[in-house]
Amino acid sequence: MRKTLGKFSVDYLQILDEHGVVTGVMPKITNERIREMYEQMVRARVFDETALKLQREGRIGTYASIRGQEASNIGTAFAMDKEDWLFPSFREDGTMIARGFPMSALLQYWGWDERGMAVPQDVNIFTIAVPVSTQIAHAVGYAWAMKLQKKKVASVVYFGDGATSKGDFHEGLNFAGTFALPVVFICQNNQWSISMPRSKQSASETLAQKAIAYGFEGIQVDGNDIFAVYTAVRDAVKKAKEGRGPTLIECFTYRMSDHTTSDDAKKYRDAAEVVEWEKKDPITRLRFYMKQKKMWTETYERELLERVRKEVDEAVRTYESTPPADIEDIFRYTYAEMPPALREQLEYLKRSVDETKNMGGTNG
Amino acid sequence: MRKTLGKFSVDYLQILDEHGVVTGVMPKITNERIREMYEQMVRARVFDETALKLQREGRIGTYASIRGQEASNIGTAFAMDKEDWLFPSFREDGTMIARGFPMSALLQYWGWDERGMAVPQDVNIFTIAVPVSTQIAHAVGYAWAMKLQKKKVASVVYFGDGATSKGDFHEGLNFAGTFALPVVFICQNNQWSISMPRSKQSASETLAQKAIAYGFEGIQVDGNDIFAVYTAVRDAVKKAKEGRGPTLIECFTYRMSDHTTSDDAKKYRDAAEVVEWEKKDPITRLRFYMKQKKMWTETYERELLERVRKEVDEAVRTYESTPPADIEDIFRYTYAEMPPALREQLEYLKRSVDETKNMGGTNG
Amino acid sequence: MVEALNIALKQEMAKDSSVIVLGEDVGKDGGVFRVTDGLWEKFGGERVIDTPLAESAIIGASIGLALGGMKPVCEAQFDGFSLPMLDQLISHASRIRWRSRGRFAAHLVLRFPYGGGIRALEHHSDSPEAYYAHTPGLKVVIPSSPYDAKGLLVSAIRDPDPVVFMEPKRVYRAIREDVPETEYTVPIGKANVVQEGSDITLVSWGAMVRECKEALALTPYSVELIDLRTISPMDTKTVIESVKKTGRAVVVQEAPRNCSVSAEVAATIQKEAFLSLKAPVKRVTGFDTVIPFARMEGFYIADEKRIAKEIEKVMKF
Amino acid sequence: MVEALNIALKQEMAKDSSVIVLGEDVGKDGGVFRVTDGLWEKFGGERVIDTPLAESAIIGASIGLALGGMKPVCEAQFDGFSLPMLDQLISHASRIRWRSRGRFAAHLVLRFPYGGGIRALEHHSDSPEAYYAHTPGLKVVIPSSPYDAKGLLVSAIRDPDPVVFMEPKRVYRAIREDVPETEYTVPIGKANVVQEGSDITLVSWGAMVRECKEALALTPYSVELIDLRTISPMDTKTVIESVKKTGRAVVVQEAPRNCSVSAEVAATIQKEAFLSLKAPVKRVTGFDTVIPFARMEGFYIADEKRIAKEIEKVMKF
Ligand SMILES: Cc1ncc(C[n+]2csc(CCOP(=O)(O)OP(=O)(O)O)c2C)c(N)n1
Ligand SMILES: Cc1ncc(C[n+]2csc(CCOP(=O)(O)OP(=O)(O)O)c2C)c(N)n1
Ligand SMILES: [Mg+2]
Ligand SMILES: [Mg+2]
Repeated sequence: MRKTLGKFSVDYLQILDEHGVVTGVMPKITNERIREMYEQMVRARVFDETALKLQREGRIGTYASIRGQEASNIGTAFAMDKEDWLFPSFREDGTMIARGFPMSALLQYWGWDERGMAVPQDVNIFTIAVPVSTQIAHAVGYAWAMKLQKKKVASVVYFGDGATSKGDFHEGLNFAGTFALPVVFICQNNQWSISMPRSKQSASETLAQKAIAYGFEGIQVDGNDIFAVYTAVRDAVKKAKEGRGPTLIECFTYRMSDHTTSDDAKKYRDAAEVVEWEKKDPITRLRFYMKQKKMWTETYERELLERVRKEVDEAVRTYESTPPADIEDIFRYTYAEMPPALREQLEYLKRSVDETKNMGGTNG
Repeated sequence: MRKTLGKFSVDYLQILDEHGVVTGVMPKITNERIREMYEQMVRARVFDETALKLQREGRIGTYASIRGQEASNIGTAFAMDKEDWLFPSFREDGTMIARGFPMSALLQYWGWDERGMAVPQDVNIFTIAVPVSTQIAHAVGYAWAMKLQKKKVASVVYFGDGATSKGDFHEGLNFAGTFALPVVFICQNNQWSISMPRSKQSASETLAQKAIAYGFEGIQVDGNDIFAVYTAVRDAVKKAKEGRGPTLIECFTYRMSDHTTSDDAKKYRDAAEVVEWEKKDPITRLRFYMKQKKMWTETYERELLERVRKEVDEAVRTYESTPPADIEDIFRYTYAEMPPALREQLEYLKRSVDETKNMGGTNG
Repeated sequence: MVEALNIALKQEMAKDSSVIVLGEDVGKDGGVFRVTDGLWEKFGGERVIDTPLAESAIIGASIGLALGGMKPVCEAQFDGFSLPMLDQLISHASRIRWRSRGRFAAHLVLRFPYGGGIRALEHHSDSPEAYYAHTPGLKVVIPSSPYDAKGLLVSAIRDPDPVVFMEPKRVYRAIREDVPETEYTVPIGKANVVQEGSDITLVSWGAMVRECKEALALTPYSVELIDLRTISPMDTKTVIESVKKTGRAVVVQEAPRNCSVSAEVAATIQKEAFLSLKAPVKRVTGFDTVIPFARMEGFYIADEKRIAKEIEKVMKF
Repeated sequence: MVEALNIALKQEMAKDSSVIVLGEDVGKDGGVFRVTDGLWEKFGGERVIDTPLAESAIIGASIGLALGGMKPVCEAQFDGFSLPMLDQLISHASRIRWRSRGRFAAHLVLRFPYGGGIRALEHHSDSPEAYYAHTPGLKVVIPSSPYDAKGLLVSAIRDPDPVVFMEPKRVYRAIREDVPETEYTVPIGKANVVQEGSDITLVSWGAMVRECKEALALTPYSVELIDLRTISPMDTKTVIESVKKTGRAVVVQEAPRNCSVSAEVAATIQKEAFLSLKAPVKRVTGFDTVIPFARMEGFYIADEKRIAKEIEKVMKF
């Protein structure tokens, strides 16, 4: 006897196509809100361009550009409620900024200064996670805490296409499914994991279908369409808070830049591919839409750009005028209270800096 | 626009139902071969009963019983070719024995003596893996080596239902899918992971469907039906060797005993459940079938049991008459060649045993 | 010791509703060593949680749980199965306070049974404390007696830093002593002078403290026995002061030797008590091999005789 | 050093068709530091394999590949991302020979760039050698120069035991020296006396050897500088003999101090050269904190001045 035990499927959602034409059901949002979305996307782009420039000038360190992923970045930020928590990877500067993370602090973080990750108290964002996929379990645990405390709060966690190959992805999603936790898993499938194309990352046809392994829904959305991203995340956040468990959302998007400023994508990626994706730009697309709806004019754009550039410049100034940390800062947060052994090491270092000050060389 | 991107399904296979009635397509095997299967299942059961008895008598240590899982254990052994490699977890004593692993060595392994895991040269079995799921990557790597060397050899790797929750499962299956490796993944879903019922291990309706996440086929089989197990594994081994990639086979079976001899299942498991599964016993079932086909008589059974018991008793004698290892054995296999530091430690230990010999106490 | 730990968990859970227990088989089953026995019945499945079999997610989720205001006490079933947790422990639990400049913290406990001597299977007898002790930001605590186990576990649960709490399974049931019903704590970061002495300092922790105590009866010398209790950050002061007094030291551990805790103790002593030392600090340790199965294990783990003999050798140096 | 490593890989791959390279971005991209540059073009995608992003499977599969007769040289992209490999390394790679009584072995190399000093992101500047060195059955090799890098990597690839080969990324391109085109090996398990001296022994490895060399110019004393080259199993003989001659020792490392390699060196020296020691062995190490970002990193990693100063203090003890 051979019989079918179960049938599964995975869907795709697009609302705004690359020409700015509405192909699906628009979410219920005001024009005001759409303009805010547009503004945040533009802010993200300007921040990104500035960061790239600062990096080239040696004013910040290695930086991971979000260019091309603004819809996936910003759509989510708008779909979350104030009380929800964001667990970013390292390619969500846009989301973080839209959720209130200071741009100057982000620059500080990318600018070799850990004090940039001192997330402000009123900002519900966890520290950027550099080890791929490791943040997933944190989001799951946070959601679990909320569920145990009967608070209506969702965790939203970001990761890339490469991240889906790691054990942490699997264990985290399985926990979330098993305990029906209020988590939204957002995979920014930007088609590349450094030099690895999506097709070589996994033989699964979509990443969204990986949710089938955990008994909850997965969906692929046009990740360059902010309305699709917004709708899918909004639904998932709602579902999460209503106790109906987690969702995996694959945002099908594209990494327009190199992996980071340390990378050179020309080594492994066909330039033609980038040109193709350029046409699907998430900002251009929304602009098309807004133009049709008479929500966009050249003046609006100019004023917006001017305002945003000022803000970003201001953030750069704040970052660059931050006084250096003191030596104690290296030791201060290792434990809640500094243990004697560590205090001795601190004292030693202070002494050592002193003793060697006049010897010439690189330190101090 | 919302559209369906992909559709998936997962099948179930049964050939011999619990009453010994053929409900599906019998594999093409001779009666001779069926009798061998039966014999190996009986041998596995006798070995298991003996091991449990030895453990109770303090003659071996903690032991993981395979009772109830004989069809899953033995079906696979018959579906593999001589050149294929088995990567066991710790609940495949039956498979190992059927593939030529000496019973006395197995007893030695469970009997606190690592020399039992010195797999004989002509036996294609890797060491028992105690850390759950870790053997999966080894099987994947071995299959990969075979593929690179263009050898027609498959890896067959065993693990439990609990094992599917671990990151190693995910990473291993994803590698196998991505590189289309000749591996057969056998999940013995015996419904329990120590005290965790299958339903709490994952929200996925079946374990077989987890293969969808890796882009290859998963199938659930009646794990107490040796013909279903044999058929599925045979097909998968063939497919693997023909370069058509991996398969995940979920053997739906049951752990009739405690998790190990250190466990007491009464603490968490309903006795009624065990009684229900007793009716589905894999050996009884095959016996029903053979009786119908006039392949089984009481005399046959008696002679078989007698022969197998003798063999097992002989294995116990071999095990128990093995002379103890020497001290050097602790150090010998840490590196291919013993480094000076380790040699010093060995010399120290020898000296120390000598020096303390006459002090009374526990050692030496 | 199992009972003492069980009581500590019960008392802290009763007192603080944010304390939860999670791990494999910690619920109905009460843990494979019964340390969490009865908790599920008392506090229910929301606070005593059986998880899927995934150690990395257990610790990773515990980090998230801690962020969300819970105080997770999570369990690895055995020493060997704490290893899949290393990445989350090193990359995150230990660093989150540091990385977030104090904004976030991993207020959690990871507890697990460790060490040999119970005739166990492979990967069930390891002593991995050095991996944890080498990781800045973690606290590593190992009790040697039921009394300490209870008091230290309570301290660990209340400690705002991530604590790796390793339980010497060999003495889980072997050492019996009356433990006060009432609430008390044993402080983290303080070593315990088990017995004062003037000839030689004997430093150990965990199950080996028992062998050290037994060795005292086999040696004619006046031994000062120190139980570290907290492996990291270590109370070097107590150790150094003792060696300054005695001028001699032996460090005893079960773990392999290379880059181990005993190396840290010896390195610290020779540095800080150099002028007092009358003999080199001697380390009595496991060997740099896998710990063997039960039939040979007795050769691997130092017994009281080996310890007594080494004391004698150091005294006669 | 990048080039020297690249040549070593090329030569060994050309010589032995069972040698393969696998890891994240090691193929077309040539590795994020270009250590595997050109290999993919030369040996093809079957021998230079880009894997999915999964470190544990990279090492786990390498174990299987080794069983199947290949000699995998696998890469972790950075120090911090070698941590997900710890479980497979400790539980399996290091033990398979032992567990199978010599029947199976993990003939493989795990190489990765490690350490600070390149102004990198978080988790990209760690020095985790102690975790590996504490694990019996692993060999841990760290070159300090291009010449050594080539010769040691060749030895590592040929070594039948699992070798963790850590590459000090700070000197990947900073140290330039001519490396013979011809094939040669530098033996594993032997320390290198970089400079002979009579006043004091300076022990180090990896990138810190450069700082040690620079310190020589800042100190008036006759320093014997030893580069360990192999961290485990360690060549203690060379170190001990040196200290027996000089009577003084300083150990320099970048990693955090607690239970580190420098602890092992110090503990061994005080034990084996006790009567020769005129001063305690001094450890100059990273601190027991996370290594800070670039702006503060210079305080964390000892520079030549700090080393010279410590030499002076030990001399004046
Ligand atoms: C565990 C781990 N391994 C390796 C790396 C190095 N690394 C950084 S990003 C990256 C690729 C990530 O790809 P993906 O998940 O698709 O995210 P993307 O960078 O495309 O946003 C790699 C390999 C890392 N950060 N963490
Ligand atoms: C990594 C790891 N964690 C925990 C354990 C302890 N343990 C041994 S078997 C087991 C349950 C395994 O369940 P399953 O995979 O279903 O296999 P079964 O025992 O049912 O055959 C556990 C938790 C282990 N061996 N390895
Ligand atoms: Mg990507
Ligand atoms: Mg099971």
